[in-house]
Amino acid sequence: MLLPVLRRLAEMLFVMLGISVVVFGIFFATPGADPAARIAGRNATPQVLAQVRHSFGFDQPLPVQYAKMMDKLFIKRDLTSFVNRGQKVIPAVIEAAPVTLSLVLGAAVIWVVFGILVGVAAAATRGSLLDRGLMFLSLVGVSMPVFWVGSVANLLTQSRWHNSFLFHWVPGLGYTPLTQDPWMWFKGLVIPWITLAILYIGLYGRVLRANLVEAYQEDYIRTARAKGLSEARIMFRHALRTSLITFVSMFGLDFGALVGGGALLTEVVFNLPGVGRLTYEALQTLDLPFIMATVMYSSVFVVFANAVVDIAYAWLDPRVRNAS
Amino acid sequence: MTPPPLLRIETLSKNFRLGSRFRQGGVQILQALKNVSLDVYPGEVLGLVGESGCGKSTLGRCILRLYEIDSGRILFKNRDISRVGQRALRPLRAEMQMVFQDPYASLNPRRRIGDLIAEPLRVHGTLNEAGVQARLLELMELVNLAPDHLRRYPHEFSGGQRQRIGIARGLALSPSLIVADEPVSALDVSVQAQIINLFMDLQEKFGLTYVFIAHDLSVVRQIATRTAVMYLGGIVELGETDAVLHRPAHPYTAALISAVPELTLDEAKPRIMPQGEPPSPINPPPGCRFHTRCPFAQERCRAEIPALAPGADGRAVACHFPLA
Amino acid sequence: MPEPASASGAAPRAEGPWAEAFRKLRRDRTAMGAVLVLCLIVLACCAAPLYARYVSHTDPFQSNPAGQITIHGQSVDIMQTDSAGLGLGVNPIGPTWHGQYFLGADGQGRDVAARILYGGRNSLIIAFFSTIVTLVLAALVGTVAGFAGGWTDIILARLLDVLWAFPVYLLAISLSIVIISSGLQIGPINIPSNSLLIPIAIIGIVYVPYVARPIRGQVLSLSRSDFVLAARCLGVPGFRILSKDILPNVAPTLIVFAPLMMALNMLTESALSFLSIGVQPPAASWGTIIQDGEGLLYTQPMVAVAPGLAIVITVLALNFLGDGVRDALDPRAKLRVRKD
Amino acid sequence: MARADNHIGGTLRLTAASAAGTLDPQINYTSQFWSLLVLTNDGLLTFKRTSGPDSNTLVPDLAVAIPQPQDGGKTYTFTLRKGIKFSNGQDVTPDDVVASFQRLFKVSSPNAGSWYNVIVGADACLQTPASCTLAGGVVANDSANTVTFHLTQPDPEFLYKLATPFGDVLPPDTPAHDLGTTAAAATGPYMITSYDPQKQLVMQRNPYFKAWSQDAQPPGYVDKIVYNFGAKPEDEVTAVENGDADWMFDAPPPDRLAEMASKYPKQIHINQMLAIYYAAMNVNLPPFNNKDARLAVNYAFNRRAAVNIYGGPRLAVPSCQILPPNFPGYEPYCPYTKTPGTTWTAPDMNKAMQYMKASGQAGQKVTVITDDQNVNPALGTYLVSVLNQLGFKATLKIISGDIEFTYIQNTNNHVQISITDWYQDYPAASDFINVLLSCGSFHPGSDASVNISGFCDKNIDAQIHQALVTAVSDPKAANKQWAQLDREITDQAPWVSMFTPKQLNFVSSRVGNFTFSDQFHLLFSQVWVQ
Repeated sequence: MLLPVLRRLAEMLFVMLGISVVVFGIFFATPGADPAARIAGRNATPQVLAQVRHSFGFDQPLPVQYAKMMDKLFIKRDLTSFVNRGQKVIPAVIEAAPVTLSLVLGAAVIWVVFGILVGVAAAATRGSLLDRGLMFLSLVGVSMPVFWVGSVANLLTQSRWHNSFLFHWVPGLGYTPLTQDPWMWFKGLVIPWITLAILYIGLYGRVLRANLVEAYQEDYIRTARAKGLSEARIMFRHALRTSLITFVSMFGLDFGALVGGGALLTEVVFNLPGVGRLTYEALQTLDLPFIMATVMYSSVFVVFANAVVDIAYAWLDPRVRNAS
Repeated sequence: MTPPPLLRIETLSKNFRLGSRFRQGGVQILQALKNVSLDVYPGEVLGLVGESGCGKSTLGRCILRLYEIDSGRILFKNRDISRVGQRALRPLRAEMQMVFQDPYASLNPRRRIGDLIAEPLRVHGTLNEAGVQARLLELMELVNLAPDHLRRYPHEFSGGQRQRIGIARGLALSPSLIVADEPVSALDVSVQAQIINLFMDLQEKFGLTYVFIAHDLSVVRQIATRTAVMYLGGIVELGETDAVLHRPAHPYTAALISAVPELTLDEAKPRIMPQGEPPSPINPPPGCRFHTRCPFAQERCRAEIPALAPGADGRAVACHFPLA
Repeated sequence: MPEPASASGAAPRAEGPWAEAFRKLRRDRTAMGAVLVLCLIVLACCAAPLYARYVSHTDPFQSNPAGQITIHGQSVDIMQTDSAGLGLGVNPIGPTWHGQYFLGADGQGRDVAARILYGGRNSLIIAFFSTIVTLVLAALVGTVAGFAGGWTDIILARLLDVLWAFPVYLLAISLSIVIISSGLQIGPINIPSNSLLIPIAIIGIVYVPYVARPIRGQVLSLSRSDFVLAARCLGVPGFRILSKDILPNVAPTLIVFAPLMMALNMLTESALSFLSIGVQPPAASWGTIIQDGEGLLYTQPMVAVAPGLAIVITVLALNFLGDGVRDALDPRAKLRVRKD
Repeated sequence: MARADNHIGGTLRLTAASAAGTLDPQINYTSQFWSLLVLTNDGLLTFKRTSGPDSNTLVPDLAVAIPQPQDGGKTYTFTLRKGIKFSNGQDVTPDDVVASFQRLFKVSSPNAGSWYNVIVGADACLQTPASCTLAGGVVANDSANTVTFHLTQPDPEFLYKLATPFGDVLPPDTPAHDLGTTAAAATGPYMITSYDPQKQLVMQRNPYFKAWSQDAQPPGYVDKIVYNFGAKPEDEVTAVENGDADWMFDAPPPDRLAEMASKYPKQIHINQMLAIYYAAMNVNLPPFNNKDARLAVNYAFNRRAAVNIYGGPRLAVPSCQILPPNFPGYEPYCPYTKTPGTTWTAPDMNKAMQYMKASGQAGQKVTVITDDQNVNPALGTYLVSVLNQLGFKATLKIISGDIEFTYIQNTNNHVQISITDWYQDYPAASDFINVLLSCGSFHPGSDASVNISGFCDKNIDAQIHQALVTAVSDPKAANKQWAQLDREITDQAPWVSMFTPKQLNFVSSRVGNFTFSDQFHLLFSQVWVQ
């Protein structure tokens, strides 16, 4: 059991090394990204600039700077921002994580529930008008840019219909921590949850339907039907159970990517101070320490989610389990 | 006096590496062939039989250098070809060819039949396009296929027809040696006979030499002049087909024969059933590899590996206590 | 005695797998509907100059924040100063439902309807060519890795892993910010920062792992297949095996990917442009028009809503076409392009 | 003015999209945080804390009085007030002043080399900041409770430079590195008690503060100031409308202005800014090394369009020149309009096309650089369209706001034309003309070359030096010279001046006693919330 864990760790380290080198390289390839000039201020003389460059170590060779940054990020854990000097990077990421987690967890609940509903309803009535309607809507959901859905949702809930009975409860954009006011937390996140979930409801509904329809063609379902089991029982006890395997592995990967910062656009549109927005802002201000930290964080999540999915897959799928 | 062998195999060994250093269980060595020696004489049909997994297909592929061998030598027309590079091997391809077991898998589904059969002619490039077309028609006639089939795709043919296509392709370069790797095992019994007849006709017409691999003794009986029986990566018995089938010297050969009703009907022979499952080639038993399943096994069999020793009527048997 | 060609008995003329797939696709009414919609959109976008010249009579790239137009014989400011309150803020004219400023003006006083047609061109061009880039690169990397094996495979596969663990938008955004601020200098070729090649290359590259990984797997199993073994046995050189036996079998997968990738690329392009790091002004794409409209959401929501609808319709049609192509070519393929 | 005691107390809630970096008063160079730092820290002098033109007058702060220049303007002696304490309980002493100016160099203050290099000993400090003593430059006399500054040459603006937060006096034990997110010990009525740049900054009353001058550092009304970061401007507007915040830092999005103006006209305050929005043309690179090409752009540029983009005529005033209205040395001048004179009326396309033809630059490729903040991309888009109308092949390049300002300065980036702005540091014409357009502020190949046009005219440079010298003794005469320089440089057209902006302050309904200083903007200490 130890070896696969070690292997995963090695893989994670490799991926993180690769990404950090890429990010570091990209950053120093950008003209004007020189942090010394920004730190020195808008009217600094070249002399002052040179001093700032020296005191921050920007005049050292890049590999040395890279090593120092990694040392500060992972070992000393006191890396600070280039833009808001003195601001520690790690606490900021740790503070942003619950926001992203709140957003993604809530959206995940919605998309799992509705994804299953859509998939099951469509598969159970396959070929019918309901099936076609649901599949069409799912594809529409998959085809909408999430930031646009968010903008339109803001237009409706914040402006056009804000004073109507429908949306008067929607608070202004932003995030209220769960610990501070659970009800506000909930109210503020409902619209972002739905916005983020729409795409995945469509995606999961379609995949689940396809799997269910395929499962219906398997021998064991035919046998079950021949035994006279009810349609509902066949659906829930047999077909759904096997179809959920794909569903679970998809879920793991998507969840990992979203928690890792993939919900960036939703966070930007709804002004949620999560990891995605933190990354986006860091990228906009070219704040290398922040970019480094958030990107490292997100790659950990993606690799971690992959590992969990692999293990869950082996555990859920008897074929894989028996083979080993 | 015997003519010089067309093909001589000397103490050939082949291992497969399974798994990876980085995965659970680490690397495992599968000994597919161990110290196999064999001569094939011009114009003969050498049957190669054994259970699946005994290494007969591996041997066939090693002969054609589709697999790299670990030790030993392969001499074709007295020339050592066991270490020749792929490029230098190309002229030799014209002289030795293979017919594959699965006529479905061995034909690229996206290419027309004419294209598939002409491939070796074009690659070896001795004929111009008109010559290629003429040769194609000739080959189609040889394997009893209509010329208009050349424009069709593999999926439009039955299994038997596809095997004829495979044979035509193997014959295209007029080789002197053909390794037929279970060419009929995937076919219906009625079709099997037709294909075997085709093989025999072709041999008669062109004086071909076959190494004919089968897991079924009844097939070997129809076509092979000599038969080699393989068990767990080694040859256990080798001799004239009639002698091997009627007076098996190795308990394993006897066991194989017992499993075929039509061979046991004519003469009352002791029915020998091997005990248990074949052992894993990853972890072969010491001593005589058959001892774990042999009803006659004694202490010596567990300790000492029997050599393939020449016996009566030009036969060789690898057994401490041969039956005949 | 020749066997009767039983399987071929039904079809009098030999039909290859491509022809068969094409026939199936043509019978798929949804897919054909999607093709029709796409054709209409492409035609409309191609006709953008005609619309600008003969219908809207404006140059959609010329800012006009101090201009006027004539409606019902009256001269109206394109940018209208608020006359009711303190006279703060200047709002672009809303939809006139006339030829001119049919969907209203944007913050620069430009005709939104004409810009959507022009923007569609860029959105379509970027989505299309970045798909080509992805498929070509993925096919290259995937086949080389899968076919060559050994160290080449290990290095390429690890590289794909690294890219894969990088959330797509993060990678795309970091590349865009850098390249757009500097332009791209590759040897003697200098690509300016407003070139469409930049979003094309970025979007094309970030999705390579998602296509290259399955392609590599497919090539790996193909190169172990009997028919490749047979070809090697016949002495066919490696390159010829690759081009004649492996690539034609990978091609259907690539083609199935194509419309789905194009849909995805269109969404990615719009997202990058929305974040102002895709198509650079004054050029337009549907994403940049949404971004322009974001600042006018409260007063002129049409500026953001209309291009969004255009994206939804186009992407929807591409997805329907993608489904149709998959059913026709490779019904058992379980393709899923990741989105996040 | 008597203090309105019944308005004392409460919490003032401010909101902004983002924080403005370090709390170190000797490093931070943003107007956003200067408004806070003037409440916490004091220098020897400051600008009068009041509304209107009076807010540009110097008043003594930690010093008892504004000293008369001695030694031909090379020596200033300040006497310190007694009894002022830091928020850590220590007394403010002459030695603290010396230590603070040493620290200015030790922490590489942005303007150490450009503003304070006139102090004797500054050169050595700039060479090796760690061992900075300013020996002979800043001299403390504890018994007399005075500090004397010795300058290498007269500097008419030296006193202004002491009145900005860079000149704040800090305790001598303040670490000699950027304080970052921790605040220095305060002398003012408030002190910063917590700061998280992603979230919030909190200011509370300084327990050691005792009012010493209503003009320099009046005591505050509110008990607490909470500054929240991270909301988008749209949300800031909503928050102020709903009374969830009292003031927003960012400019309201243009599509909300009409709504704000019609529903909450009483909560809107519009204040003139001493600033200019302009497009800097690089006079050393084609096509704008050609004066005719620069003139063509100036005649063609429709300032009303730019004003409309910025938010309409109530929020910006068209401009053709360098200095903003109501600034020392300002005399209205506009040659680039239909009827040249003092004010801009309409673009003159005919003249523009004539100059364009004369320049022979039609068809030249031009890249307009702008940052991604507020209206700047829209202004850039408009400028591109004007250039294209003239016959250039113009494109726009939008660069992150954090790097644009340094990017356009560095000649290595070959920027042809860029959109930027300049807000005054102190009320002296040289802060525009000398800082932005003299040879001394042009450093090829450096990110720190604030003369973005690269404009260096020997004759004009000589006049600038003349004006600087005159200013030491006769500010009035100097302002005449600056006005003349303003016209001469405008005629050379290194810039396309667009407009001077006004600031729209949107406050909640409960905010009273709105006091807006030209120097430090809304004076939070003077605001009533109850």
